[in-house]
Amino acid sequence: MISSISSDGTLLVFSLVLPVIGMLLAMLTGGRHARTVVLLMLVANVAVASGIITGIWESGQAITYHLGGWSPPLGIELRADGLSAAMMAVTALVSLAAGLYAPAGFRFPPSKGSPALESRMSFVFWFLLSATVAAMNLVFLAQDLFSLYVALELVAFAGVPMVALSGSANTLRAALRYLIFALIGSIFYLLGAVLLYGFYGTLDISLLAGLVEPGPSLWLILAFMTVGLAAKTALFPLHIWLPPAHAGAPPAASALLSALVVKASFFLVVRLWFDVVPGLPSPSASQVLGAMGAGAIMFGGVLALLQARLKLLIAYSTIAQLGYLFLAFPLAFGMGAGFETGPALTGGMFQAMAHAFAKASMFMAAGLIAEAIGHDRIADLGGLGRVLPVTCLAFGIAALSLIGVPPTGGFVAKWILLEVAATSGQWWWAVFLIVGGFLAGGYMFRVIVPALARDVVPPTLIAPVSKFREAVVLVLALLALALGLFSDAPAELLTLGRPPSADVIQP
Amino acid sequence: MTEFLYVAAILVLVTLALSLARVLRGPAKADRMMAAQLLGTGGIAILLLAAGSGLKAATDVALTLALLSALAAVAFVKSGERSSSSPKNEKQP
Amino acid sequence: MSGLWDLLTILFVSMGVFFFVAGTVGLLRFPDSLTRLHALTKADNLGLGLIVLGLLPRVESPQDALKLLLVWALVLVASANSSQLIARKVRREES
Amino acid sequence: MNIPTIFGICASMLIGLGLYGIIIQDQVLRKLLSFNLVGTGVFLLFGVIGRRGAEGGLGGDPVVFGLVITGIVVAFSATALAVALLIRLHEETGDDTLLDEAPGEEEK
Amino acid sequence: MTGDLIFCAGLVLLILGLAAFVVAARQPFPAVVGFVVFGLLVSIAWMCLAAPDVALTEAAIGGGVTGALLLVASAKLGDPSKRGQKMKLARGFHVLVILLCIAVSAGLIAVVLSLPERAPTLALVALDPLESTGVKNPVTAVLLAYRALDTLLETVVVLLAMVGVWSLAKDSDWAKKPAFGYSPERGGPLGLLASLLIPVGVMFCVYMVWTGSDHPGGKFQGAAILAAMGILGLVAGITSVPAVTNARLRWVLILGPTVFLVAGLMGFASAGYFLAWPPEFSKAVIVLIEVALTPSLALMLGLLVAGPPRHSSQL
Repeated sequence: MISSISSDGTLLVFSLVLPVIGMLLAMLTGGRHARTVVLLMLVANVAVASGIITGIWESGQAITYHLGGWSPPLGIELRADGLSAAMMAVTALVSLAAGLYAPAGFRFPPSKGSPALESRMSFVFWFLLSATVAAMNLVFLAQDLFSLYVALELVAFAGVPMVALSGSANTLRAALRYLIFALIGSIFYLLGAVLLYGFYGTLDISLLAGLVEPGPSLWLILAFMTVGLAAKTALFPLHIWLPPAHAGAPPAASALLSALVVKASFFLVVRLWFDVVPGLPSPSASQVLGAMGAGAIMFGGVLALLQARLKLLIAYSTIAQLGYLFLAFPLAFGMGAGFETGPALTGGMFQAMAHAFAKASMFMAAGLIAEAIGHDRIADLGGLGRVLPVTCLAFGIAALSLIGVPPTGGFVAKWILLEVAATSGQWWWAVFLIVGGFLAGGYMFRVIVPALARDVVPPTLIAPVSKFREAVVLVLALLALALGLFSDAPAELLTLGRPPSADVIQP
Repeated sequence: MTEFLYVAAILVLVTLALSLARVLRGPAKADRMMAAQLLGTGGIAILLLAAGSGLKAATDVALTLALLSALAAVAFVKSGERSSSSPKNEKQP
Repeated sequence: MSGLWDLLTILFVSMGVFFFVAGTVGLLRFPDSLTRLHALTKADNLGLGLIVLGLLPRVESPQDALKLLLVWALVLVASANSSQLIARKVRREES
Repeated sequence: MNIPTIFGICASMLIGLGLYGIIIQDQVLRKLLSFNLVGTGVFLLFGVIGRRGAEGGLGGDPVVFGLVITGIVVAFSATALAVALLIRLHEETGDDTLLDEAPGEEEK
Repeated sequence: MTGDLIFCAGLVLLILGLAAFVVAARQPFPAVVGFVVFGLLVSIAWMCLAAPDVALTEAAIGGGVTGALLLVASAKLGDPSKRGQKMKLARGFHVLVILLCIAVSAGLIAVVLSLPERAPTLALVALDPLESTGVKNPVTAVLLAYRALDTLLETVVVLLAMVGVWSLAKDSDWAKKPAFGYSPERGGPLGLLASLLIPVGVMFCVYMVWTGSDHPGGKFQGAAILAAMGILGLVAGITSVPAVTNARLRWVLILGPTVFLVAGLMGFASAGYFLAWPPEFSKAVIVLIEVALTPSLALMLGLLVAGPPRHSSQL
């Protein structure tokens, strides 16, 4: 029974429909029940994601579904390959964790004896959380460039209000800046999409893959789309919107934004380069992308070293860690061969997954720390390990993964990329990988070393810390660790159901 | 006959171009708004002429514009009232 | 027969376009906001009305004729009221 | 030179103009207007491509026209969200730009 | 056939001139008025491109609700703050930006001119199964049959954007009504205008939705017109919005998406696929969805313009 459901595409539909139902029910029941409704939905979403993974794992094939029975180019196809399934699982787990972690202020009633039917937070946060899941799942599943545009806008419209949840002037400004970057990014993506339609008469990714021909028009289209998506992914030098946005949001929202939301547009860059125009990108174009990634690693790393506040440090670290993702593009040129799906892509996606768990854990840990001691000044965190041991442990594990220390998931990702850099003779990327690791080590130990210090007076706790929320943070960090300990299965999953080489597909 | 309607449409388009000058030059906000109103009517005329030359759906577009043409003026007038405590009759330098 | 109708169309549409031109000239040349408003309403009401009249012989069904007249009526209502609103605003700002 | 080509050139220039406005303007409202110019340009390109695809007695490719309608509604929603954010920011700070934070406006 | 070419060329010149003005105007208000007119010209352009459905959408959204939104915004923002005027751009940077934008335009023009001689199109592919959808307007078939997912998700996008606007309310204002920030005015020319226009507008909306399945038109256009009428009524003090916590308001908001979703899920049973309509009921289902979506979308669009809920004394 389960395998029959998981091998046909019905589960793909449910991964889109469930979060939308969550949104509609949250809208209807309001803040009083929004949390319950959305948490139930998130649990179901984890089940659906694991069902999809099972289906792909057992058949070794991608799962597809033609909505309304209309096949492309007229209709829209949903398609889950290994990449989608892995990212959907990450999304499901991180969003569930964010839901469980959400502080009391996001629940109903916000305070005892409150006469209101709902409070702003008790409705808005859950609605946005649900929308984020719907948007991410659509990004991972849609095979149609226009549906993916709608998905990008969903991601942005869910992310922007999250940034501004606290309503302070700084977060409003950060949210507005983020929205403008996101809008420009998606309109340039859409520009490329429509031009592709003008040349090839379809928006379906696998049909396009069989039709595209290299040429100046195609390069220009690809450039528009990639720049647009890079702006949304906060790829250096289009990153300026990210630190204030991610640092200003409430921790549960920061975790979603840094772990998931920025990955949506990265995932589309992957789709674009590896699936829409497989085999065509030129080495020089991918070197440019790699250079931007390298710039991000350096720039983000150095700025993270200079931050005085924990949340900003973590946000700058996101810029650096996103840089690694883009090293996958130049490295995807194997030993003199063309641009292809291979270990470089696996390394990049591994980095995306490991970073998602680690960064979500880290932002949530930072949130607990700020709540417990009333500030997040890095200089005053000395001795924190003695008062918040579990939180600090989680933070430490997540930090090890971001630095790339074995046996974490971050290590596996960086190791794969290093190996590819060595075997493909692109040693210069290896230099950036290693220096980036040292930078990450530097900024993380700025936090960890004082926190573990024994000879300082620990900060006083001004509020008790929920054991349950600490556990959620720790589980996320352990997931980043587990990704490294059990890396074989996920690495294999990432290679399943990838589209066959370009010349096989005929429209 | 269609050619005649095209010529008429082109002439109305020319008057639109001229009234644009008023939108651009002002000087008062009300002048710009009024010129925009005239442009709206001109646009409706063009659409009707297009409908006359065979594009039937143009009438519905014209109807939509006619229905909504007042909205901009209303939004302009009403929203200005809030800041009427400090009347700013914005003049070009 | 159709020749006569065509002649009517040409006549009325030409007059309508003339009023548009006149209204525009007024809008550009008249010295102050209120007189410009006056020029504008003329163009709105008469110019469009004449064009509608001119196009009436060309419609295929009574429904389409009704729609044409409705457009005219709506523009009349809208322009009369919005000019009044704008005039009120002009007066208020001048006082 | 035919009608789709004319509008194709118009759309291309709108996109360039709008991009210029987005980068150069300080005021967010002006940035949003410019963004809408870019959006209109992109949608007009849809129109050009749809018009070129006229076949079977249709005036254009209905798939493309359907997409534009969706796009216009989405672009409007985006503008409305941005305007609401801008007005709130203006209420809080009296500022209508996104220039760097004034000193002393540090987060609590 | 040169008349239409000359007309289009003139229209394009106007559109470009206006766009340049919108970008270059010194003050925000003229730029906004310029943009409102720009929307009008663009909807004429859509007629030139033989896309009446899009022209209707642009007229209803670009000419109606966007204009109201931007004019209200420019009035609330008032004169530009001084900080903005202080910023001076380095000349080198300015030149660089200009070059970049020219390069973008030139590149795009080159791409447009290199589009294949024989344009690829789905027109025939879309016409082929048109009969099985039961509607005669192929654009409606695209929106509600072939690519129904996009339309379903688009309503979710609008709903999400609306909640995003709501989320900007202050915590203490949450259970309040969305308000423009100025008091309604009863009677007078405004009241007359509203009482004359609104009934026509509502009727036109019904016509638009009804005719949409066979002729140009549909729910988006109808909803945008309805939203505009709602705004007009709100300003004239004829209609009012309840607080955002109001249960009935919430029901209306989710009505359309819910009907769409339920119909889509029933497609599993009745036609074998999500978002599939059995051929014999296809038209009925499509009309039902359009009718259900119209009030929901109209409310969402109107509330997007109205802004976040706020305390009425904050006017």
